[in-house]
Amino acid sequence: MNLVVFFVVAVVAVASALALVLRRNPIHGALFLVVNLGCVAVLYLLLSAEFLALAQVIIYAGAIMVLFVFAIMVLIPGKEETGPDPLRPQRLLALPLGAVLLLEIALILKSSVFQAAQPVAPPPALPAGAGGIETVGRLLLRDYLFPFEVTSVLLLAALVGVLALAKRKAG
Amino acid sequence: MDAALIPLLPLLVVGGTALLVIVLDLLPPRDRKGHLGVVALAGVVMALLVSLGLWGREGRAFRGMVVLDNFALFLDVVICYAAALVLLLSTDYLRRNDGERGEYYILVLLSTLGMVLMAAAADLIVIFLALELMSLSLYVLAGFFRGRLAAAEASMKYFLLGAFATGFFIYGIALIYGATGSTALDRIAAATRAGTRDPLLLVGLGLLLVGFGFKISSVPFHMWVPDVYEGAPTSVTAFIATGSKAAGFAALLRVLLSTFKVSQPDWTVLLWVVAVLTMTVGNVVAIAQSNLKRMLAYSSVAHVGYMLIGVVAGGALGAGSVLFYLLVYTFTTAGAFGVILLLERGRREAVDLDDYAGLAGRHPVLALTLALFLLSLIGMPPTAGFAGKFYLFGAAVRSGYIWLAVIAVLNSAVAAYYYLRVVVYMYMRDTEGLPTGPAPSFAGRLALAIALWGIFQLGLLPAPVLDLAQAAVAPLLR
Amino acid sequence: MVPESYYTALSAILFTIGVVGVLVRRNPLVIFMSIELMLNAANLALVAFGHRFGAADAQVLAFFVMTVAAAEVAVGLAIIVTIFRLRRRLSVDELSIMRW
Amino acid sequence: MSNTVWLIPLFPLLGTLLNALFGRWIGRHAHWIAVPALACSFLLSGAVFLRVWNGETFRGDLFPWIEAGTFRTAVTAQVDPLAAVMLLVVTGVGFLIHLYSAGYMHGDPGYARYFTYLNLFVFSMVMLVLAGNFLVLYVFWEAVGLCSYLLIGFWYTRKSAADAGKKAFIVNRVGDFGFGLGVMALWVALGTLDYGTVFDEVETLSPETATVIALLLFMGACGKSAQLPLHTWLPDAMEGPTPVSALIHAATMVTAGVYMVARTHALFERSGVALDVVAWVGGLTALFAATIGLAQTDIKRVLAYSTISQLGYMFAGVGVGAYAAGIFHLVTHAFFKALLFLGAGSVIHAQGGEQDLRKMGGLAPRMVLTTITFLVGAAGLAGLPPFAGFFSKDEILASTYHRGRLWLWALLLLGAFLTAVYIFRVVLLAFFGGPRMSKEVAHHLHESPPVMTLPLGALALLTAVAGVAVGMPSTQGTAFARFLSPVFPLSEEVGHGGLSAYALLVLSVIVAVVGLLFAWLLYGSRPIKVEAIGRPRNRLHALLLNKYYVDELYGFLFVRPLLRVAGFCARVFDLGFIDGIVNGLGQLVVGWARSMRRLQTGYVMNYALMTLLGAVVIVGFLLSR
Repeated sequence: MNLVVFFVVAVVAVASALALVLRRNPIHGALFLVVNLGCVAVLYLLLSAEFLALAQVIIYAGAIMVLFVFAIMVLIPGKEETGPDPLRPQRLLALPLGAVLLLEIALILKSSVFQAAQPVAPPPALPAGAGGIETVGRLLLRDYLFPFEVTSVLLLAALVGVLALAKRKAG
Repeated sequence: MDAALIPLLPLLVVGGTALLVIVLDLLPPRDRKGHLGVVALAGVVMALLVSLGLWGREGRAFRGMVVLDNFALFLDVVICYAAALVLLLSTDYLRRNDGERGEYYILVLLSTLGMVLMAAAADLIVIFLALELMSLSLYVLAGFFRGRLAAAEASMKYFLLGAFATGFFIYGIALIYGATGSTALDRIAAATRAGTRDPLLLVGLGLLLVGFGFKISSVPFHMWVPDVYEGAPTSVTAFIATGSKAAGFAALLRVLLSTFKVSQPDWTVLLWVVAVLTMTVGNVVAIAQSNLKRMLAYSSVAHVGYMLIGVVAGGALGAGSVLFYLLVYTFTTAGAFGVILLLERGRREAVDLDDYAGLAGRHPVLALTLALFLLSLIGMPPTAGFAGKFYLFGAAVRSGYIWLAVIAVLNSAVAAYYYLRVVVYMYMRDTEGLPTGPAPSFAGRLALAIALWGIFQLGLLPAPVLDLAQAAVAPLLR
Repeated sequence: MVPESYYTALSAILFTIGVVGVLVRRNPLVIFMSIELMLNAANLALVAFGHRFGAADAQVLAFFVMTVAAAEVAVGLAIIVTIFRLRRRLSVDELSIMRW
Repeated sequence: MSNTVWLIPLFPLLGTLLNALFGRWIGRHAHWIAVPALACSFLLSGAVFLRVWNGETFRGDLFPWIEAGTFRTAVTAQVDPLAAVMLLVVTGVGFLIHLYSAGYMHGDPGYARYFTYLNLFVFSMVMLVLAGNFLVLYVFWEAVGLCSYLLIGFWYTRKSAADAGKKAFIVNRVGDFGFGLGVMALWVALGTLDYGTVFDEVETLSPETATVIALLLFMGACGKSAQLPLHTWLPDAMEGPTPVSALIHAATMVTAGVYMVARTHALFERSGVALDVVAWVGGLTALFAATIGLAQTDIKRVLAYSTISQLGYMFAGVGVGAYAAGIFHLVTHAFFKALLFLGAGSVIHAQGGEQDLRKMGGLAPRMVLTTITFLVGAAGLAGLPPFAGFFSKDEILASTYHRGRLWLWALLLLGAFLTAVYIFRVVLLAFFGGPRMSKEVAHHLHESPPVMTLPLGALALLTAVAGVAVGMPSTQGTAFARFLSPVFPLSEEVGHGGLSAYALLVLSVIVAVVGLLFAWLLYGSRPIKVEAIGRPRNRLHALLLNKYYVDELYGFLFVRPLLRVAGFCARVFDLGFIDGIVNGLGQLVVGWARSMRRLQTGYVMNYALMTLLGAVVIVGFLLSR
């Protein structure tokens, strides 16, 4: 059952990712990204990471993508990437290079993860409620308190940065 | 004060100052923000003094995610020097360019916080967050002069490429986590010592190197450097060139030397090649530049190549000379950019080689100052650049990397050409058109004086500082 | 039960698509979205590995990455808007006044 | 003694700082700082010399400089007889030339800048001589080079001057690259750079290692001392002010290579091969440069080639192991070549900047002092007794002969002949015969002011007496060699004396005199024929006619081919070939820079592509391990 769900979701995720890259219209791209992020959220659920799935939907779909769509609407309504592309031959170089990268990662995973994980029959299952908000929250505020604090500073920096760039001139 | 917080002291000072400046920014006066610069400077100097005062103490906090050791403290000093020089240079520069806003100081402090944190982080996720904190602030600072297309372009390029490199970096963290089940550096180290050579781990390291390579701007991840250095406000350029590089090297050294010590044979070969490429590309392309900021950008790439030699050489001498060189490089580069930043021709910043023609005739002291910084970049004694290069190349020779040292010496020989060209312009050309002159700035001159003191102090009496640098890397090599 | 290796394989594919997207597109917004795809793929890999170890740490790490992504988006979009204010066109290929 | 020694470089350094920082206000009074500074240094050097004479030596650290692990290097000064002699020469000749400059450069807009550089040079040169280890030597080796470029390009508004500075810089880079590698190799091999330790432990080096190190060091010497094939920069360096040519490009800096080889002779001896290379490079350069000197028309260029040639003699001397002879020639050369340059400067000054021999002539009656002193210098260079050059050159020739290097000896002897020819050619063309300059220039001809003629006189005196005073050969070697014997032990050959030594002495004189006569035949006889003797009846005239015939014959058989060879060497080999290589290298790098620069397209996509490429390569590499 899970396997079927995984494959369906995986195919959708890859397809939406490809669509994001291939579609010319950025609005469509943004929507495909939302689809992709949703798929990944489902996968998180499959991996019993409920909290993360939720966060994925709220942060990504809810906040980030809205910003994206907003920016796209403001900046370039409708069309984009028309006209001749002087760099097209170079762009095409990206494909083989990307393929090589994929091949390399696949090779590592094959030699490492696939080898190591497969024979050891059932992986140690997460304890009950491991993906729940309680476990994660405890980790977040106890073991990972320091990075958590750092993220707050990070968000502060982002805030100040955006203000610096977007604020109208004082006076 | 709670003893557990002592390892965080430098961080707290910088972070606290940042918060203070945020609050002060909201208070009047609204149109003049110079006092914020003074506050920020005081904070950075305080952090510098605190770091010096903590020298020799060791500690960890937050489950070992942050460490206090001499390594972190040495780099704190380097970073705080960089930040202090940049702040001194900034105040009048911002006012001249009509860009004086409180956010500038806040962002400089926040990115300094990120840098200091990178030096002290002992967990990949903390390194990642610190790196992002530093980078995000710098992306914005690079485009701080909103009215200038070049600044906006610099900011955009820096941001897109930085985020791209971050993607690789985080994937590397994921792979390393997959191999070891942890992001804590000591746990990873334990895993590398215990286990067989896991390709997952090695490749994870490779992807981390992409991220670090971007920050320290080694070939082939250096492409953004010239464009960003040219387009960004010069004070920010100086900060990117010194502070962020020091922070990048800090994390790189900690990860490579202490965590991935076992894989040393693997990454040494890699860095050997990268070092050669980096210094050669930097020096060769710098020859063809006529914009001084761009030339210094390529030169900074070349200097990263020199520093990588020390990483390759390894050991207390190799790593210690990298730290020593970082300090030297900070004084020298901040000084060189500082002179550029002070000079203007007409109402425009003097960045073209032609602007420097005949400078020695009218402003002998300033010209001599720039010439000294350039001589230090060349590695002419008795400036600090010589001592720094001597240690680096000497460490390479010591460790048996004779060819690396030979290539480096050859590179330095080539490099002398483009640095001296500026000197020739200043001393052996006559001005045509509008004269170039310095803008009045006491703080700027103070910064240059400090930088000059630095290159002579380190050039004439390098040994004590090298001893400190070697003591600083000792915790990593245990 | 789905083996973790499947997830990691999927994450590798998504990561690569993201990388290629950065290289083949000209619109900074789309490039940026491709970078989000890369981060997302990294997160997937993290969570999958975490599942293998039976630890929830990875989820926390992924959460941090998300936060960083959010902060990046805010700053990135602000930068893009700044450029757009100066010049009413938006293609990274036209952003090459500084070169050589 | 320690305090005194450090004061010697301190004074010129102070002079530099004062003139550099306050040059704008000091302006045309710069010499009131620079000249006394040198005078103080000179007096102190004299004091130090006397103490060394009494058998004292000194070695001390100023401060510990660079330390790395077990490696420690301090800024060390070492004063032994060799250093004492060099100090005296550098500060003495330096002082005279500073004095002369005050007159020569009078009114130049860059007056203060000039003295800044000149003082800086003397400081660096003194430190180079005092250096007690290879690192300090290297540092000041570079520093004197830097001063040299600055001074060559002093009149930067002249494009040729700027180009010459650049050329000197590039050519010297090649040599210094080798030198730097040599110092590094030495460090790798012995783990120390201290003179004393290195020379003590030199026996532990294998001869092959010693050869590599010595040859690398010699590469630097070739660059600095303008030996084949790195000599091309020196003639161009004549674009600098003439006193600079005298001080840096004749008397002191260019001899640094000779000094270095002599100083590190233990290393070269350990190698053996390297010493032979030094000797042959020196011998070939001596002859080669002398032939070119014959064909030049610019008075300073003749002197420049002459310097290259004389440096060749010094290298030949040290190359055969006659270190004291080589250094002695260095000293006498410093006197007479500085004298010749300053004399030439006086001539150029008088003629308002004209350097072309073809536009001179007949200056003798108008510039008596200059003429006399120039003649003394020429005699010194040509090796006519009793002038200093005679003793030192003969010392080198005799050493080569006694050590069985007959071919080398023959080369040098031929060179000595040519030396006499070209220098008297200059004398005859410039000072005698009919004036060929324009009326206006002729009208303004004047003897130089005392501030310029005084140094001329002093140097002429030195040239005249130095040889007799310390260079008389005896069974115990010359007095000079005995003084240096703590550094260079007296070798047995010198003690032999014997018949052959006197024969050689006489032979040297004959060669020089024949050269002189030959020059006179070529360049002195014709005007005399025209003006002094009108009718072809008397015997003198017949003789002259006869000589004229010989001249033609020689001209046809020997001189013209020689001139053609010389011209060919100058054009093709000298300018074309070697410059071609140097320029070619430069262009290669610059061309490479231009094309690499194109990679930096400004497109984000390209940059990202490079990043990806890097990632793919790194991952691939690590995967393959």
